[in-house]
Amino acid sequence: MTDPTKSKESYALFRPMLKTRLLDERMRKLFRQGRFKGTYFSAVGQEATNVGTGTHMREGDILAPSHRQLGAMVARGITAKRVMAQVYSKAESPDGAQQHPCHFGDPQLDIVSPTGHVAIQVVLAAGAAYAYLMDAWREGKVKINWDKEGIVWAGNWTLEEGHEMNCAFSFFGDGATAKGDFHESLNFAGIHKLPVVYVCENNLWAESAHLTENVPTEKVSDRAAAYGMPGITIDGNDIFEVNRVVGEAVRRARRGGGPTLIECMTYRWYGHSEIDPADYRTEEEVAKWKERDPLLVFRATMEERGEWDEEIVAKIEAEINEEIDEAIDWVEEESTDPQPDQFLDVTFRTSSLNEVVRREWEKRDG
Amino acid sequence: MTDPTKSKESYALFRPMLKTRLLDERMRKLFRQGRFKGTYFSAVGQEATNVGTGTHMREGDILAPSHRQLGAMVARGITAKRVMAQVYSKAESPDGAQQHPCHFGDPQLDIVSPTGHVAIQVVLAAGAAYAYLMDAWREGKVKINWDKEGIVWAGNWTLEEGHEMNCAFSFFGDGATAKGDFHESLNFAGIHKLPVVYVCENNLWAESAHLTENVPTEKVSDRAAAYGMPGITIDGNDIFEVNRVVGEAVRRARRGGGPTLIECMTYRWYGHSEIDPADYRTEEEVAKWKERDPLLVFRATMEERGEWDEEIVAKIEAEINEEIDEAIDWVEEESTDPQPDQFLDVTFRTSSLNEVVRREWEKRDG
Amino acid sequence: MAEMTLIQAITDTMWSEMERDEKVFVLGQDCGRYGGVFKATAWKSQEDGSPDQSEKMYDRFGPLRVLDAPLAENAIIGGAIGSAIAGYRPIAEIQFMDFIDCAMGHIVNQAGVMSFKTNGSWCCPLTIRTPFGGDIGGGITHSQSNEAWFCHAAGLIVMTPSTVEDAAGLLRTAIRCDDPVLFIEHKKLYRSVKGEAPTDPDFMVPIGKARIHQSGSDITFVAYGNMLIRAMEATRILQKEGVSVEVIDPRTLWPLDLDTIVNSVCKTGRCVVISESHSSYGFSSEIAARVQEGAFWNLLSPIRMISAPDTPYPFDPAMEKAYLPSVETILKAAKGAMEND
Amino acid sequence: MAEMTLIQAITDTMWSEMERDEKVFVLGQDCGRYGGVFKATAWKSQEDGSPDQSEKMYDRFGPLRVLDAPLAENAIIGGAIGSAIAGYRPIAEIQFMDFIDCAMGHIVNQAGVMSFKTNGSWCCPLTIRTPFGGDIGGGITHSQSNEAWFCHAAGLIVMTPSTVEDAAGLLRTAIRCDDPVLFIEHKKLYRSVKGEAPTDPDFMVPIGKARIHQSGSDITFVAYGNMLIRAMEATRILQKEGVSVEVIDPRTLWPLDLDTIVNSVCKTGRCVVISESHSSYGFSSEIAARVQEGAFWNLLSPIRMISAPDTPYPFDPAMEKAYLPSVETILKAAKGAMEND
Ligand SMILES: Cc1ncc(C[n+]2csc(CCOP(=O)(O)OP(=O)(O)O)c2C)c(N)n1
Ligand SMILES: Cc1ncc(C[n+]2csc(CCOP(=O)(O)OP(=O)(O)O)c2C)c(N)n1
Ligand SMILES: [Mg+2]
Ligand SMILES: [Mg+2]
Repeated sequence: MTDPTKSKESYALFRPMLKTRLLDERMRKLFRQGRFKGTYFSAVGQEATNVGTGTHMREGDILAPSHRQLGAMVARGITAKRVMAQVYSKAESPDGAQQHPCHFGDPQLDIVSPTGHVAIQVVLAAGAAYAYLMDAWREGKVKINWDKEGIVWAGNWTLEEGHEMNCAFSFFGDGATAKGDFHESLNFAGIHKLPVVYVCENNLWAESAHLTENVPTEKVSDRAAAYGMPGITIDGNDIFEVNRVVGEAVRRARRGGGPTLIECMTYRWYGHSEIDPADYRTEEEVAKWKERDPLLVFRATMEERGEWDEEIVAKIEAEINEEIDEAIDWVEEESTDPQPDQFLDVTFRTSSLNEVVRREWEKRDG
Repeated sequence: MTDPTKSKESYALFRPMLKTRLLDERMRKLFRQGRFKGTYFSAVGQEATNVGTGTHMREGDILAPSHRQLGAMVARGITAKRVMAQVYSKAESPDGAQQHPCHFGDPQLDIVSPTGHVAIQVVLAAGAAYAYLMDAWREGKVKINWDKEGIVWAGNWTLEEGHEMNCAFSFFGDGATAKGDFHESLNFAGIHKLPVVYVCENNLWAESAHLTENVPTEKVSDRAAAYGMPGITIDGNDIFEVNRVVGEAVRRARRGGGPTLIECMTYRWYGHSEIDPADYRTEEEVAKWKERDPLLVFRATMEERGEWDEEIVAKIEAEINEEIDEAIDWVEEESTDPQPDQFLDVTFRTSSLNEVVRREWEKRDG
Repeated sequence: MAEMTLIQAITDTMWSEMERDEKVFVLGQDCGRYGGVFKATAWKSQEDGSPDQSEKMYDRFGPLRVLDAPLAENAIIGGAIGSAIAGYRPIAEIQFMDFIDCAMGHIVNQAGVMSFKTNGSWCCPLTIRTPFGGDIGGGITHSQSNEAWFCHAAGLIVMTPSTVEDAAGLLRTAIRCDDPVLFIEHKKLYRSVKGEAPTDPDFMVPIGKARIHQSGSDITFVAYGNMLIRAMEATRILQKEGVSVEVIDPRTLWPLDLDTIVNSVCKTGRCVVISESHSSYGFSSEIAARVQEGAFWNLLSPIRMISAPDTPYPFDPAMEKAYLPSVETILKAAKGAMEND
Repeated sequence: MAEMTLIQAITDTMWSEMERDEKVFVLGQDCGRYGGVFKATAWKSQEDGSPDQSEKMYDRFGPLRVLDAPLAENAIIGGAIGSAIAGYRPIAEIQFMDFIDCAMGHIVNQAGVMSFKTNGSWCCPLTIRTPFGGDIGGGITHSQSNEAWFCHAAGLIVMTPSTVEDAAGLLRTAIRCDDPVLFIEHKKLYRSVKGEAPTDPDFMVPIGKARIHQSGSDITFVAYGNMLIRAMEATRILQKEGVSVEVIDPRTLWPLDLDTIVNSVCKTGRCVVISESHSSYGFSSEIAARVQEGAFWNLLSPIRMISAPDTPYPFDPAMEKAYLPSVETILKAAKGAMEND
């Protein structure tokens, strides 16, 4: 009585979610074993929000994550190898080992790495979305609806029926919503009805700051009213709900219906980063959220539907572990270290400018 | 049948409103005659909002205006002389002629001059309000209400019955609400329930930008929902309404009830500054708003009440004109020019540091 | 080969680049319907070099490509960067350079690091145009010259034109450049500097190549913007007194064309650097430091550094006059240098 | 007279100033319950100089005076300024100096101009504490040294301690100063630098007074923060080779104690400036420019400027090593200077 199509779709959500979890837990372990440097930002507990969103991305859509979006990247298709290369600071890393292991993206997949400034990349997403609107307009798919004096048009345009735009995906935490960048981005997107989906992962904490120290409203989604866009709060640990709600928002955005702010209630199981003991939270709170483990929520739904299949799950798990094991073997044994001076050649696209910085450096240390 | 008390109060509102108007129109004229330099930001049309708010200020309350709040300052007690000294860049100016004629305040009256960066001073108001909360707390008037784990308290405190705090007054335009500073200020004030009143003068335009190009919602006051504070939109040209609504907000703030965002619908009759032809607006729009002249609205109400008294009005007008005439005579004939090098002595309170910059300058030009 | 103002050359260059490449677009406060507070995004020139007021840039290219941006510098710069990584070539206007501090994070830590943080996979073809400088009665926040901040950062090119030809050539280079460029325009020069505009629609001035504004053999002046104009005035006076001055306009402030500057000082043995920004940690110090490094053995006297004081910019006209380096200031410094004191 | 870490001296100084003056308060992200990400606002020291973990600053002074501020740098700095004009003496922490660009407008165009724009009627007794510098594996946005921006501005004092004594003395000066101070703390020095803390609860180090970290006669090194540590390492090596080095820590970066620096170079004739910020328009250039001006006739060779490249800060440990000036870099420069090349 399981609906195989449905089931198949569900496992298509489950696989990246499990991959995210396994990869994440493995990286935590590797970091604690001292096998790579920097620190590690675990996103364990937040997989459903990330994967449920990430699976709606298409080629050409930009993903602007913050520092805890492994799941969205996995859903977008990042490989375990790329991720390992990243945290191990290898030459094969998406950023060539230039950035911090935990601020990453993947240019090959249109994922912009965050620089480290919380909320900055939220603005970038609106800018990309503005570009998508211009794309459609240049293709003649956008009609501007002027007011009768011909002065006002902002946000007042119609997309040709049937046309779909690219969509920008912006992720950020509850804390990030206190930043002016958050405001300027959502305001801009609201004004022009840009195709962007704002996903706030409300995990109740911003480092040691409690939600109430950054957000004066009951819900983060209450902020949407300030931007004339729909705001909704959902169970961020239920991948089916995330997938459905985000899916609707993405469809609306692509079809010219404007942006949406989606607040996903979720939780990070561990510290802000691996060096944070996270002793500002109560044990009860952590325990309560662990019960709402996105993987367990998925399983419960599937069991209810009679679609939970141990065999499929075991197979998926084995495949993922194999990919991860391979990636670790590769990164520890076969990957290459970056050239210590390679950063001198990538600051500019204009190569003569890189030569300027290199010459200065060679004068110093050459 | 007129209630003399009522009438007296009304004229106490009318006087600063008329003074603002007459002073403003006079300065426009003086500028156009080339009698002072820089430019002039007229606030004609916006007097009711300013005066209706400004009359609620008490000593010790900070006023953080933007660039169009002559009326609030007049209500606070700034003299025509001080204002003339300011626009004529005289030594007697509140800023010693250091700042632009049109970015002004008055330290003697706790009015912070805006630096020129739109919305920056909105944040400053929240900071002053936080200081007022600390004042009350240091005096033992504030009780913090912890949650049961003793972790969360933000915004959750009680003021001793009967105690009143100072209140910060923040003014800004519709355009300013697009800035991140606006967000960070209201968010901070919302989190801690700070005693601050935010008055947005929505005059439909930000230089040449139409309201819809800065504000994606129907009303600016819709933004209040994002900060857990009340938001209200009122007729900014009706001084009675402004006075009443702001009064309630100020009382609430002083008594620990937190901040309010008040949107006053109003209009600037002239260009952004005197050098702006303001040809981005329709004549109909300007005409429509001139009909809603705050002075006419006042008169209509008073006539309705049977309290309009030509004699009182004429007397007030004559007194004001006398003050203005005197101020102009004084500024043009008796005031003193600033020392060209005096700016070298006021950058720091620490005098040895001013000596550093002076020595460097003397080496250059001495 | 029409004679036109510097600002007109800026408008014309944007216009021609927008005609050429539909990925080029403009955004900024009041840039659209209003044509910009300085009218830089208003009208292209007609035959005689004056603006053709029959059609605004906004009307020619439409409201999406000449965007009246919100009063939000982070949205303008951050948004422009987002559009750049999505394939566009934004020209973002910051209405006055004084307000650029609002978007500092996006410029330095997003635009400037884009190529670096993608190991060169992506780039950020962003041009930020902004008017800088004083001598126009603007007061504290309409007169600043904060370019040194961006020169002391990574991944940003900083340039400024002081002639009509350079306005066209440098701005075209900036727009076509795949890296972020901060293009600063001196307000005082907008309409006071006039000249023949280049006719070649592909005319470009290379990055990092100074212009020898005038050749000479006794002393080298280094300056840009309004201070270049003052340096030229001082030069004319000195010339009459028999002093031969070489005047160098670096044009790009990062990277600097140190070869040209150092070679000049090696020849003249004396150097005066003039800048209207704050004296500490600015352009004058940078040039002096590099020149002493490169021309040490040829220096006949210490390099003179002339700048504005480390105070905010005053409004009062007499104060403004005292604040800015004057022609007399330059003459005094030059004479000091000539006397080898 | 306990031996303690540099960061402990910072905490102790804040603590003692908060005890002394109830208008002094602290705000910043994670500063309260958490005690700061570096624990600078956590515990005061006990007799032996180690932290007394029985009571946090938050518990001692209460949640209003040790405020867990929102993730909003403009609210932190702008709010602190507002509280300052309402009579308080805020100590605002920016978690990493890299993020200070977010609040640039408030620092430069509100704090820095407060006295000026009120013609001296008001002042802005604000202290901004922020950790800067690299060599801790922080990558692009946890390693920056952007202090030169604030030195190239108006109305701001910039200082940094490199010894425990200076940490206490400078920070107390900053807190008691009526003008805004940017107080930058090198992350690498927090726990690696140890020393005796001054016992005098009013111990202060004057603004604009350099510390001669070591006297010498052949060559002058100028450096602060982690580069001072490296300069001292190089000094020890050179000393063994018979070269006598004078090492100067300017302590205040604006205003600079040029007298001390210039006098030293007049004596030694040679100068190497070492800084870990970007090479262009930074500290090294500033010092070189001023020294050539003041000590021109005594200079035996060009002043050497050593800095980091004009690229973003790389993460990979080998890259980070290549990025920062090393002891070898300093030795090479010193040898060049000694050989009068
Ligand atoms: C502009 C800026 N300020 C401060 C920080 C330091 N910081 C890094 S992450 C973080 C908390 C982020 O909280 P939230 O947005 O809720 O995301 P979460 O970590 O919970 O996923 C802070 C304060 C930063 N990176 N950037
Ligand atoms: C940060 C900043 N950006 C841009 C400007 C230029 N500017 C000055 S006033 C103004 C419009 C302000 O509009 P609004 O807030 O509605 O106030 P109004 O002038 O209508 O009273 C602009 C864009 C500025 N002063 N500061
Ligand atoms: Mg969070
Ligand atoms: Mg307005």
